[in-house]
Amino acid sequence: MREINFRQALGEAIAEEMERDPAVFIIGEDVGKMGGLMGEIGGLYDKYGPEKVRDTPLSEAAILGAAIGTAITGLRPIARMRFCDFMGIAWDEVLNQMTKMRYMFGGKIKVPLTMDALSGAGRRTAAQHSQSLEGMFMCMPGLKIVLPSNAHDAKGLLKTAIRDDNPVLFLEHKLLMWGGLKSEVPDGEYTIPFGQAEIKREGSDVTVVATAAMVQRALNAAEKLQQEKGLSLEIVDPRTIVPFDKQTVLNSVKKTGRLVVFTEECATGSFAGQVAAIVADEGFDYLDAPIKRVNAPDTPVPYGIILEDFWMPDENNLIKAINEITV
Amino acid sequence: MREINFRQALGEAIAEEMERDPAVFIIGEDVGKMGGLMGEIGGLYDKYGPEKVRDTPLSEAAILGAAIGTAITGLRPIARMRFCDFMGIAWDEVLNQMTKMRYMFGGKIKVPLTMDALSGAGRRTAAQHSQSLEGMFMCMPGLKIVLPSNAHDAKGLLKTAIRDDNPVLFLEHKLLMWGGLKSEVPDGEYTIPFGQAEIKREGSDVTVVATAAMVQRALNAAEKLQQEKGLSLEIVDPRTIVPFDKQTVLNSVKKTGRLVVFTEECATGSFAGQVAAIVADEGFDYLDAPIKRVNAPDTPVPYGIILEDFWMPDENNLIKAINEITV
Amino acid sequence: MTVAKEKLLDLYRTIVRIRRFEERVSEEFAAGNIPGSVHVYIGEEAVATGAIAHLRKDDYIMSTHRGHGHLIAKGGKMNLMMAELFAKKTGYCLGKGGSMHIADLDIGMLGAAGIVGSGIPIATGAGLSARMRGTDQVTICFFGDGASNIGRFHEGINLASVWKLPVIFVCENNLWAVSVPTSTSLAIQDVADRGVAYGIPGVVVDGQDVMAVYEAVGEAVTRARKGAGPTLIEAKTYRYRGHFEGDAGTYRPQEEIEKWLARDPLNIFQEQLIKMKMLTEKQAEEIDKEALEEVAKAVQFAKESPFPKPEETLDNVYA
Amino acid sequence: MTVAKEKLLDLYRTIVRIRRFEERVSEEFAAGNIPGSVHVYIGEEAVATGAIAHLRKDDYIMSTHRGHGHLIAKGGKMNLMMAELFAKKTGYCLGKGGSMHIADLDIGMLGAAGIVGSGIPIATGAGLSARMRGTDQVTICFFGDGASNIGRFHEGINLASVWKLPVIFVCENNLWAVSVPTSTSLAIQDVADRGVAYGIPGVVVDGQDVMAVYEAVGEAVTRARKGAGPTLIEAKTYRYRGHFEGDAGTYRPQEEIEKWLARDPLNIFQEQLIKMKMLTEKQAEEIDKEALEEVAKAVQFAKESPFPKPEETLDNVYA
Ligand SMILES: Cc1ncc(C[n+]2csc(CCOP(=O)(O)OP(=O)(O)O)c2C)c(N)n1
Ligand SMILES: Cc1ncc(C[n+]2csc(CCOP(=O)(O)OP(=O)(O)O)c2C)c(N)n1
Ligand SMILES: [Mg+2]
Ligand SMILES: [Mg+2]
Repeated sequence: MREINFRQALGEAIAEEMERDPAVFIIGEDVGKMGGLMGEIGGLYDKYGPEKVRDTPLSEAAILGAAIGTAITGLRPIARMRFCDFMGIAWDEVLNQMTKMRYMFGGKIKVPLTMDALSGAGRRTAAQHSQSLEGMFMCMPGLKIVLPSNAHDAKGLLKTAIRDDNPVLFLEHKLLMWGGLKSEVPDGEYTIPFGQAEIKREGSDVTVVATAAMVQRALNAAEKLQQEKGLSLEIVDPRTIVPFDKQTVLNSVKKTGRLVVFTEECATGSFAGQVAAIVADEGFDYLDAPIKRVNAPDTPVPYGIILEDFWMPDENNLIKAINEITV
Repeated sequence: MREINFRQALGEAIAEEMERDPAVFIIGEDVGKMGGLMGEIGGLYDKYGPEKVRDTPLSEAAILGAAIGTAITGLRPIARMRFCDFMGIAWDEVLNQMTKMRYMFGGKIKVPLTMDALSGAGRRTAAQHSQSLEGMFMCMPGLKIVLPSNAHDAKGLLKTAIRDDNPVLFLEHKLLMWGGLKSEVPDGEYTIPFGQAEIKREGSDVTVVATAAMVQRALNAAEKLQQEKGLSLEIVDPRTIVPFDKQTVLNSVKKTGRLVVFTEECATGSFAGQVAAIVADEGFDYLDAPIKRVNAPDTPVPYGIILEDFWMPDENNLIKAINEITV
Repeated sequence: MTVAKEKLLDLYRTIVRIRRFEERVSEEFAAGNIPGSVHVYIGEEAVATGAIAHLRKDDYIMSTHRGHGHLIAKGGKMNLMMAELFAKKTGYCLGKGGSMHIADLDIGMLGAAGIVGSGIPIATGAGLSARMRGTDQVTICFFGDGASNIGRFHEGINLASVWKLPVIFVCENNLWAVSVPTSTSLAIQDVADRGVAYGIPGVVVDGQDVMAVYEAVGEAVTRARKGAGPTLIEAKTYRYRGHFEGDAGTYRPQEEIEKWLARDPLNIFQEQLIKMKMLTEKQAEEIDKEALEEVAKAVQFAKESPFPKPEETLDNVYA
Repeated sequence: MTVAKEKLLDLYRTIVRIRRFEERVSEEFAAGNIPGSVHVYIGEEAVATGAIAHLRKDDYIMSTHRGHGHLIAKGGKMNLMMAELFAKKTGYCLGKGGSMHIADLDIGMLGAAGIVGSGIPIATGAGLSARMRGTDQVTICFFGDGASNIGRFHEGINLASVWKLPVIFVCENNLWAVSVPTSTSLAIQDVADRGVAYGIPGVVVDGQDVMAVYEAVGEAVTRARKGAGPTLIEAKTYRYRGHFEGDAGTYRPQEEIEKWLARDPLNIFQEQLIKMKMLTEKQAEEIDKEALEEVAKAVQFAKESPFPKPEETLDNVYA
């Protein structure tokens, strides 16, 4: 099968959906001639022109507000927000508008709007360009949140996002966007449904729920622990955190009796905490050990290699946590 | 001892702190002649005039941005944000500015800034004026969050907030602000330190962690269960959720073996989930039963009495959860 | 400007209907039949009436927290509105939205707004949508003087302007944002002057005069429909009651209130029409009676309608 | 306007120092010594140089993501800057902030800004603070043409205007916000015209000409210091390099780049001073040499400085 990287996956998904459905268009900063910060949607401007690939003034509230206005009147915008950190500028559009309109208006409206944004640390871009905000976005009923961990999933999930009739936030981890790692993808069209976790590695001793860039790190740790200790990790990747496929996680914990949630977020207010809380209730009887969360510390993301590497959760942090519950 | 209600507590705390420290001032909409939405700071405008009780144009980003600018240059603003829902307009000021400046600038700056805002449902004001957003604010390291449950605590905690050298969000639940319930308070000055939970009722069978308006409902349920079933609930009120006094909760769970977290938030992304996650890790060995969370459903807050009452967690929801883990 | 008699009577009917609806809302609120908070439009009716008169059913409007008048003028149904205010299942939003959150997509009403100013960029998006779908629909976006100070005013109008979108931004300047007067929240006399910042026309109009509003918005609609871009119109008006029902509004000077009461938009329009011999006193009475009946029926409908079932709370989050 | 020779030489030293610092930053970035992303100020140096020349040490400036020049002009230390860029413990922010987040409260530099436009309302607050503390400090707030389209531009300047605060808003219009030209992001020629929306003066100035900037900002500073309120100044300028180091900037037309290269602010100022006989070529060479030495020392300092310890990640969240 052919192989593509994360960036290509993104570009292909958007290109295919624009081809398929004339209602789909792109709005955001530097989406035109520049083709996105890394040229990831290069070519679309040449193909569709400035009417459908719309470079905007620097005004995130206007971008999302306008996207909402088009979504409720028959179009399907893809609003490219660049760094998810910038969405603070347009928070009300997400918090109080797109996610609440359908409910407030008694279900008589739909808001088919996809937002994509870079997320996560690892590029040394410090506190205002490195956050993982999924835990914060998760607090808004009405929003679906996609957090892919590889190119294959990214493509299939982004296509599903664009076809969804609800607001969807698609987060692209920087290490995946800049990293060259490739996945096999089918030549033809495929989509991946929301709310279906994937078991990235089967195992029997400990369940590790991991997201985005942490999935690869979890796989690395699993390999290491298998070889060094004969310990068998099961790695579960939720892929969408809203909706969240809790059943796959519960089934896994039922089998392993142990859970570590491994995400790149500040510990407080994290998706990881949410997973732990669910299992501490609905999976309590399966548990043989405390539920561990391996996250970043409750600090802004620091600049520089040394501090940021310390800040980011990694294989060692994960292994340490696993050791604590498997001795 | 004399008794005051929540609104008076708020007014007294601000008045006393303005009297004590000339650097303290008020900025926000309708803080002047109107004295706040409910006249809760009435009198201060007459006393201090428009220089220190500053009515602003309708522009929340400017209010918080300006407050930050004064805070880093020697003043101690109290920014009155009215409904916490409106803070989406000024989210970046909270998310990326006030809470990150000290860290980004290597500790060489301080941001002594208090924000207060109404929170919670119960006033039939629908989706955009009724949210409990503490779970969302909790995701920002650098912010302290106060969530008082009665007038006595409110006064002491607000004074501590104003004296704190960090950004503090002080949330006023509407049912407390509009409710007439009074607390005994000392005549003289008192403050309440952050990060100290208070056990509002001692008990031995089940620990209930409750916040804000849910504390009174928990106390009601405790009374009922005591009388009807001889069940003894211990009600723990964290009072500040950042910093969070986890030790008091863990100690309580150690005693009772059972935990229910009872807060008025959408279940997903809640402070309640965070508490559950902490106990599922650090208090795992104390637990005799699944950790229950009693929260609102994952929907926007609906309008009207019937739907909103269904949406808000209440004594019955709590009792039901307790029954599930005490049969 | 000459306007056909039937059109003028339509406008008159609209202004009367808004006034009577709002008066009744105020009463029903006081009687405890409407929960939550309600902002009535009394005193400002000429703006919605004159502006929306130019729109087709498929054109859009974006409303505010003070939105009943806009909806009525656009063709909204009073019974569904009143039922919504009463939190009944038969209301526009199944009783889930209330006064600040009514929308009616079927007639192009894109929603009221509990967050001040939130509608401005969304209206820009509606304009963009019309352009991209190749229709000649226009959008009128209403907002207050208070909203003209919020960031989204700037972002939303700038975007509409650089893309020359068919949106008319109508600022209802009633001199107050709750207790804060425009004299302390803007350093300029006219919000309309802000059009300069976006290279679009800024027009000041007497918001108590239906005909004046009609004329000014007419030009802007023509401009928008032919693709020449947005206009910023400022209607100088006044709210006759407190900011919300229950607000005594004591922060406002009595002389100011009286001055504006003397320029009641309903009286002004009635006098104009009578003078123009387009309306007789008898006709006026009939129109008033019809409006009162329509309102009474709406209240009856609301009262007799069932409440939603508690579990309906859980519906309608996702499509 | 006559300016003392020593002052002119100071300004010349400043513009040279900024240029040489930025050139070196660009090299060090290319060499892999500076992580993250860096936006250099080459081509725009006349703006910071001419504007900040009016400020006292206790006056404030608010900077941007393209902030090195502002900091140097305000008296920032190159070695602490370079160490910060190198992510060293000896840097301005202990290596925690990097290029986009340097502040130096001791000299009134309130911070760079990773979020475009975030500094505008904060600068308004600094102005408010000066007023409330009874000082005559002024604040200069820098931002780009891109930032002039963001909501906080509107909110922040409006507030400064209604309160007549001592803040000078300096828009560095370099014609581009990354790949988006002002011609598609504003429907007006001059950002300065936006002053109309706030009832404050709006002034356009040649941002390649130190003396022109000096003169325009001088008036605004005088106005601010005497309590007459804010001014909006637009300096027309150009960035000579890509948006960030590593951006080839291919979206910009070559003729445009060449046109602006021909108006290099450093050359222009040098020629002016030589013509005015305030500077000799020899002096110019010396100043250049000194600047290069200062930069070299800063790099050496940065290179020799220790990195922070990993655990220091956990410090400095709360006071
Ligand atoms: C963003 C935001 N800030 C504050 C409020 C509270 N609020 C509701 S209406 C209002 C005043 C609005 O003034 P204006 O825009 O002039 O409209 P008017 O009420 O005068 O019609 C305020 C401050 C809000 N709903 N949203
Ligand atoms: C709120 C926000 N949106 C987008 C960005 C990404 N970004 C960084 S700089 C920039 C362009 C800024 O343009 P301008 O204000 O003109 O400053 P210049 O870079 O030209 O000096 C953009 C879009 C950001 N940092 N913050
Ligand atoms: Mg108003
Ligand atoms: Mg620029």
